[in-house]
Amino acid sequence: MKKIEAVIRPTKFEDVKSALEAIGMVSMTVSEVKGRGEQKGVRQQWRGAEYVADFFPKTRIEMVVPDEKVDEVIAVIREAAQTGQIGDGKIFVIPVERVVRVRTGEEGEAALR
Amino acid sequence: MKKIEAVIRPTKFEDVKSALEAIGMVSMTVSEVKGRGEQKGVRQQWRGAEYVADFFPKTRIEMVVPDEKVDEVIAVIREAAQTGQIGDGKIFVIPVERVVRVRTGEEGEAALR
Amino acid sequence: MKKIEAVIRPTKFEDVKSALEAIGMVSMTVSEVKGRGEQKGVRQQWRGAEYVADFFPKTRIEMVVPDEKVDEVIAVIREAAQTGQIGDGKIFVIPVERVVRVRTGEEGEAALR
Amino acid sequence: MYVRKNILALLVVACLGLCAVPVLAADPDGTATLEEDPGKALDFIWVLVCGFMVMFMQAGFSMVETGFTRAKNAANIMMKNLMDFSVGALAYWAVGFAVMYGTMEGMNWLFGWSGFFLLGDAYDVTTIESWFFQMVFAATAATIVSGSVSERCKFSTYVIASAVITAVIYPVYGHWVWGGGWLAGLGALDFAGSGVVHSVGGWLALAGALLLGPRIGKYAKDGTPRAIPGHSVTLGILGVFVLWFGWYGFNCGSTLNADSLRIAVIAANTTLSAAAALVTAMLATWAWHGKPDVSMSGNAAIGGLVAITAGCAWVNPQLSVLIGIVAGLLVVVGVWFLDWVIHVDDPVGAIAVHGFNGAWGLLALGLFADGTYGGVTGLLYGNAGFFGVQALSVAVSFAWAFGTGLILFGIMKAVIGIRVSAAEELQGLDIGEHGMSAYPNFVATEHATEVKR
Amino acid sequence: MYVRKNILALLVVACLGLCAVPVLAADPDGTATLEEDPGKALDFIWVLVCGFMVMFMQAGFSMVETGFTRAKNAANIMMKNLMDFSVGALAYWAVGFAVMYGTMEGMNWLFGWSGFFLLGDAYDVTTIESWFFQMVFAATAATIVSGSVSERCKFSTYVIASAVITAVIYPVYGHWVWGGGWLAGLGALDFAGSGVVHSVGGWLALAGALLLGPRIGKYAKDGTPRAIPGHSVTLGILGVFVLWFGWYGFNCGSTLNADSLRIAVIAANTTLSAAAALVTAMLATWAWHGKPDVSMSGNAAIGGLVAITAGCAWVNPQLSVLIGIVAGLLVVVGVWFLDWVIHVDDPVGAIAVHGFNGAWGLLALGLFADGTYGGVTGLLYGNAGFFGVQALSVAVSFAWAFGTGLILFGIMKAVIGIRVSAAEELQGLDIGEHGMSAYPNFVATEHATEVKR
Amino acid sequence: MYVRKNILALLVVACLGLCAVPVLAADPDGTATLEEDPGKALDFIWVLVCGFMVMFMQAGFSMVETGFTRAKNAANIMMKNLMDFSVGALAYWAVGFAVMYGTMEGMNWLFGWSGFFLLGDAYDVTTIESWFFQMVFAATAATIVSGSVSERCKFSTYVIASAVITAVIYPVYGHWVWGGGWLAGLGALDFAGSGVVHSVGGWLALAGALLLGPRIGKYAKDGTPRAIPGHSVTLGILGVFVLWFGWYGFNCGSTLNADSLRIAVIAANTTLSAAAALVTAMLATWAWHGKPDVSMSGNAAIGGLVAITAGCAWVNPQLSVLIGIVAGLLVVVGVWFLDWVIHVDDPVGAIAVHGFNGAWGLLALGLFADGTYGGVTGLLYGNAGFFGVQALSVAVSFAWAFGTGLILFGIMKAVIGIRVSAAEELQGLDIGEHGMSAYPNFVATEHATEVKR
Ligand SMILES: Nc1ncnc2c1ncn2[C@@H]1O[C@H](COP(=O)(O)OP(=O)(O)O)[C@@H](O)[C@H]1O
Ligand SMILES: Nc1ncnc2c1ncn2[C@@H]1O[C@H](COP(=O)(O)OP(=O)(O)O)[C@@H](O)[C@H]1O
Ligand SMILES: Nc1ncnc2c1ncn2[C@@H]1O[C@H](COP(=O)(O)OP(=O)(O)O)[C@@H](O)[C@H]1O
Repeated sequence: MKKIEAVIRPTKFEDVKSALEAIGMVSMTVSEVKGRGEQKGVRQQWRGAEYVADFFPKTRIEMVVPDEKVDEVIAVIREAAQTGQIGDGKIFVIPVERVVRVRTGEEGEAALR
Repeated sequence: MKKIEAVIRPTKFEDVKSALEAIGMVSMTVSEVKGRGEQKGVRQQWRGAEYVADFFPKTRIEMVVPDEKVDEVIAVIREAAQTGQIGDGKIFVIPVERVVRVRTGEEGEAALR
Repeated sequence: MKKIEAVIRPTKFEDVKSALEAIGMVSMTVSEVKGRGEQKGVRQQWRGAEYVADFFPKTRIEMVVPDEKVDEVIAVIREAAQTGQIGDGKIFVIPVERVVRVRTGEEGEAALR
Repeated sequence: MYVRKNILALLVVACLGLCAVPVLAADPDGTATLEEDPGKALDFIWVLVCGFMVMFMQAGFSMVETGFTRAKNAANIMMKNLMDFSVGALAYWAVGFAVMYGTMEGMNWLFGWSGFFLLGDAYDVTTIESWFFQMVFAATAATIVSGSVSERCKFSTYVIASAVITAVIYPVYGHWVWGGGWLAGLGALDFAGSGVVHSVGGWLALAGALLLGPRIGKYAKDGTPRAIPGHSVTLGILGVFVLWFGWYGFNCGSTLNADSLRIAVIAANTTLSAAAALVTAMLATWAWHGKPDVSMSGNAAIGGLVAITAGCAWVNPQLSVLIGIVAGLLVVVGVWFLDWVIHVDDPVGAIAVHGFNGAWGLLALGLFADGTYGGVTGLLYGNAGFFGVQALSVAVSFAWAFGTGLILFGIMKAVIGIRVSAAEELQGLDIGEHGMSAYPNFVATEHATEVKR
Repeated sequence: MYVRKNILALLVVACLGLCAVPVLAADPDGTATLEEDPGKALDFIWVLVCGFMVMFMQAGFSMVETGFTRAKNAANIMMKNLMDFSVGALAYWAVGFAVMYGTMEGMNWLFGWSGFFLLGDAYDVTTIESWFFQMVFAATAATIVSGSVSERCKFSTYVIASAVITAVIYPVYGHWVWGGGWLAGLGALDFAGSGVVHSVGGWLALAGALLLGPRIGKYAKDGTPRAIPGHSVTLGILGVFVLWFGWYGFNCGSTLNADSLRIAVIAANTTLSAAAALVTAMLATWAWHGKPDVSMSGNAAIGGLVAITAGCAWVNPQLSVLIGIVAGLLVVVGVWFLDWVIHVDDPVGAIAVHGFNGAWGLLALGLFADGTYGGVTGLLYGNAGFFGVQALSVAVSFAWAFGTGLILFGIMKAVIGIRVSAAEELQGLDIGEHGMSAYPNFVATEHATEVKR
Repeated sequence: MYVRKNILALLVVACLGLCAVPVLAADPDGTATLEEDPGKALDFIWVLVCGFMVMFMQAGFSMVETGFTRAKNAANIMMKNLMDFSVGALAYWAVGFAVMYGTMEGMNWLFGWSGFFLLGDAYDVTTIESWFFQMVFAATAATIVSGSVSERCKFSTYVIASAVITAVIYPVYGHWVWGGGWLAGLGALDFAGSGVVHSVGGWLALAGALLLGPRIGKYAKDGTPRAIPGHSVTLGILGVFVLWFGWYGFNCGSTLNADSLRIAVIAANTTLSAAAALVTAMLATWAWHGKPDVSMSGNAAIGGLVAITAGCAWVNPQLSVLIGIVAGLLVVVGVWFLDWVIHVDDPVGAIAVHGFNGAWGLLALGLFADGTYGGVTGLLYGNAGFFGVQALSVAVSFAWAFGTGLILFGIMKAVIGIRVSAAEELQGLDIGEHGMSAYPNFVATEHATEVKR
């Protein structure tokens, strides 16, 4: 099993969510993060002092999926989250050794859905 | 060492915390996330338009623990976080290669507590 | 590639950011978390009832970096984030199997910057 | 749902019925009244402007209540405050005013019984001016209860409670003191309502909080209270300022006409009591807990306002400061007492602020009235009898309001239930009662707290 | 930038020019006026205090608007509200007042043309008192539009719209009804401005919302509206309380002098209509959607206030309740109608609240005036002709305000554009229009929502 | 702790002592006063209602201050505002009023010395009416300082500063101008307090900010100021609206009686100056930084209000617009000047808004008074001497307030310290000074900012 961590634009979240639903991937954990990469900051101002808010709000989606689903999920996220502009985000794949469902105690892939 | 990521109900957080304290596991990092799995959304409404807030607030606990503690910690979290209702959450175990304590530079298990 | 997860004091975030910039590490994802370890809680009060807010606000920096950068990044973070007081935080290193840039589809180290 | 539709239908029918009534009235346009006494123009303006300010206190109450409770109940609290003012206004229009200020041959010592729906003779500028000013007071009494039952009381239950309080419970005691009832006959006084409005509201709040029981997580197994911090100290203190502002209308407007210059003294006394209470609570919590407590100080200011309300016209500035000092201590000690000793969970301190200080206000008037205005003299200036009557009034207000409160909430508890489910309470009443979140654009958290050991 | 500097320069030059004007005036210090009629002192105080309260409604409008929209646009909304009051005051000073209350030989049925910049004869206490009270009304009409165009309208465009509305569009219709124009000649009445202020504002809001189109994401592909919850129900309802408070100034102050005791009835009617509207909407949404809707109930209270505004002095309390009940339903149904049927995206409900209920208020006056004050009698009491004139006034206000609104926003759309870019809208107007965030210390999120299927 | 208990004990003893005092009084119930002059009823109502509105400005100040600073200090700021009003009221009751409006044989040109604690002859409706109105002004002067010292000043220090300012510093200069002191003797005027209240407050704020030094992180090593955005622009602008509303009481009520119809002109001037200042700052920041700046525009509106305060009764509408335009520029340039040139860290702009514009207001009166009211004529209309006196008054207010401010904060710095520890400042004063968080239910973040390079 792998954990797929996708850091995407908040405005693309709805699209990604729907696209993943369409391939039956519903389970996920989402959090609000700030990030930066190549994307340059937004110039903001406060009382005449300009400043660069060099971190952008991003939405992070974390999904633990069976190994064989990884490629498909990545492809789907990429397609839905892409705008072609700098700042579209990254997808990381991280190994997961165990999964336990709190409610039932099921382990492994059975616990995933 | 492993990182245990438990996504649980916010209302169960106090219980889980106490249960972990009871077995001497105090150190952890906690964040507020939203998640969905099998749990169906809550119907909400705004000015007559009903909508389903299909993500639920969840609390994520992350603890890096020595390998031999993993089973115990998982068992304790499960017991404390379980309600038996859909939405109780998941526990993921992820390998951790190094741990460094910022203050002292200690590494490995010494850095954990 | 590794993911470096550093949980640091929020007040040290600016310093760490600048220090990492200085060695050319700009890309990162940041989130607000609460944590506890050895650090004892702050006593707070509300209407006469004292309580211990036993979790402290922390800032978590996540950076995925090529293997050969890990030591340098850790050293830089440590130096910038350290105050010598309990509560300085921890750095965890976690294996990453794949990285994909959403915008271009590039994979691996090419996707990192 | 069925019941609701019926209520709606009834309301509509009732109103249409009322329209059919031919226009019977005393002096609805005011020309005759004004001719008789041209000074009425100034009276009306004074009383109405003060009444507007009292109405605005509803905003203050809602801010204090929502600020000092958790974010997950914020929308419910705002809705309760909107609703209790509205239901209160309608109930006081339909029934409450008739009970409080109406007359009834022979039974007038007990309650009034004329002027329902402001119909007939009550369609008169003087009567309606009085209705307006009294209505905003009635709604104040009702809204006090909201605070002590918050974060766990069913919304439907609270709707009914608001209606009953403004239609019956508040007007009856009000009639006794202000409407020519038996307490007034004995000589009991209450200038602007420490007793009539605030202690009645406070004792009702006590009854409600008692029957509801504490919020989940409020008390540890051994009974130690846990802190449940409010979600916006900023809005809570904004509410204190709004209340303080509105209180000038509350106290000064209670002259009910414009021909007394004593209003200046009333304004000064009101200020000094609140200020003294705040400073006292600030220093007391500083000394006691090591740091000046913000929400307690804010509460204390309101407590100081409550305490001066009965005597504001009859005491002097220096005694107002003293009244305020006691009020401040009473809030600090009262909140502690309710929380730590008798374990009544009152999220925003309504009982200590309005109940305890309402009673203190009645007594303080009996003690300190200095005889310079209207010949009212208290114990300190030699009039022990008056103090006795005031003490009786305190006891009566407690017996009446706490008693009827227990009955009201008791019946509702037995019949329809007064408390939301534990699951709903944990999730927050915004979702459970209204299907919404107050702050959907902010990431929420709940303080992880543990009690001091 | 070039244009802006020019505007600035022009403003400066204009002002300096004005200073050079020798002091010509009627009675700028008021001694003569007061000598003639000592009762003026009370009149002035009454009208000014009421005017202050109306000004404070700006705070209420800004809270309702910002509370019921998303956090990412909160600073922009506050700025719009600050700006429209300021620009409105200046435009009404420069031009609007002259058009509305000035006179013009022969053309007076259409508009006025004297008193620009309050110069010359207009430098007179009576004229300026009137200007002040009318100015706060004009600014109210302008700010109504803000709500319906929010979260997508360019700031620069909105600045221009505010100026044009307060300088021309509002004053012209105002002149017809209040300034001695042709509608007044026909006998049309509007006590405090259901039509003049609110329906004009509401129809302008409709024109703006229509030409702007809905916010991104508001409608699914099949046209089903999606919920876009507001970011702070707490502040939104605070705004409702502030508006309700200010409304007493709006309605009661519209006597324009202090010698009518009917103000008590006005205050009562205002309260009862709002309360009835709120309770109606609460019950209606409860029955309809299963839970009482907080933001809709808050809107309904404002709707009830709008509806009673035209008739507040001429109807009686029981009919005020009826007017409020209808107003409450009108808000619930109106919001639904705009959203689900004709797909006009009005984020805060301005059109239903001010447009629909403004029209209803004019009609209700024509129906229900009971003849007890000023001899004004409606259809229910046998005066069909008056009802006809009121219906005409409704039609005229719609034609004028919606028509000029379409022209105004239409021209701007063609020439400079009225809508921010999609990217800016998604990111929020705070960043795009003002380069800032309203809440930099809180972690933001956007509700993940999907429509009920 | 020991000290605190002593203070408490002293307060209690003092108050008990005061009660023992036999009731000596002039006309405490007002009957005689009213008989002599029945017009007093209206005077009292006018002045008190205006005073209530001025009191409500405290809510506005607290909202502006908290909105424009960081969330981690929000509770501390609310507490400071509650406290400074309360301590101010008590100090002004005990001492300040006696110094400002008392009389002292021979030394009256310097300060007054009678009427302490409103005892004896001061227990009189006319005196107490005056006390009330003056007390809310004194508290305003005190609260201005709060803004400039926020986010780093020790709470205990600020308590002392509030007491000293309202007991001594403010009353002395006030006596010179309004209490029959030497500046009044020279002919210096200040209608509602641009100088007496605002510039005194502003210069004290400057002294405080200077001695405290900038907040950690405010200036880069090379001195470039960094942006520290406020945590709620929404609440900040709400505060601006509240202030604007209250300001009508501030300016119009300063007639101190109800027999001048000029109040209409005052209200109009107040509006126009604020509106012009806001629009000017909006356009200026738009031109300068590319986008209209929200918080600066809000500040500018307050600046416009400050600037018109001295001359509001004596200038005409068109010159009020001019005064406002200059005020708007002065805020924009003043904030920049303090921040970029002399590096004084004033988180909410109190110095530019109240100090600079207070001075400008005094000068503007000397320039523009048009002679239509009370015969006051400025330089533009030929009276150079009066302008000279006003300029002197500006200098004196600066010397007095800045001088005593340096002494006050200087002594405290030496003796007890005025600044919290760096660790506390970084963590936030809510935790450090009050052991709490203002927003425990929201996930907090701090903007990662870097200065433009
Ligand atoms: N090496 C990294 N480690 C962790 N997060 C990263 C890394 N690189 C990028 N990110 C995250 O991805 C987001 C988008 O990256 P960015 O480089 O701006 O876009 P793009 O991938 O289109 O070039 C960043 O805001 C950050 O949150
Ligand atoms: N595959 C997954 N990847 C990441 N997070 C998950 C996954 N499945 C579940 N979660 C998290 O666990 C939470 C609870 O899961 P859910 O399926 O609703 O409950 P249960 O495990 O009781 O069936 C979700 O809200 C989500 O945050
Ligand atoms: N075992 C752990 N697993 C996850 N997070 C941890 C762990 N230990 C510490 N942390 C995080 O690091 C932060 C600092 O740790 P703490 O022990 O207080 O400081 P120090 O490392 O200086 O002793 C904690 O607040 C918590 O967020």
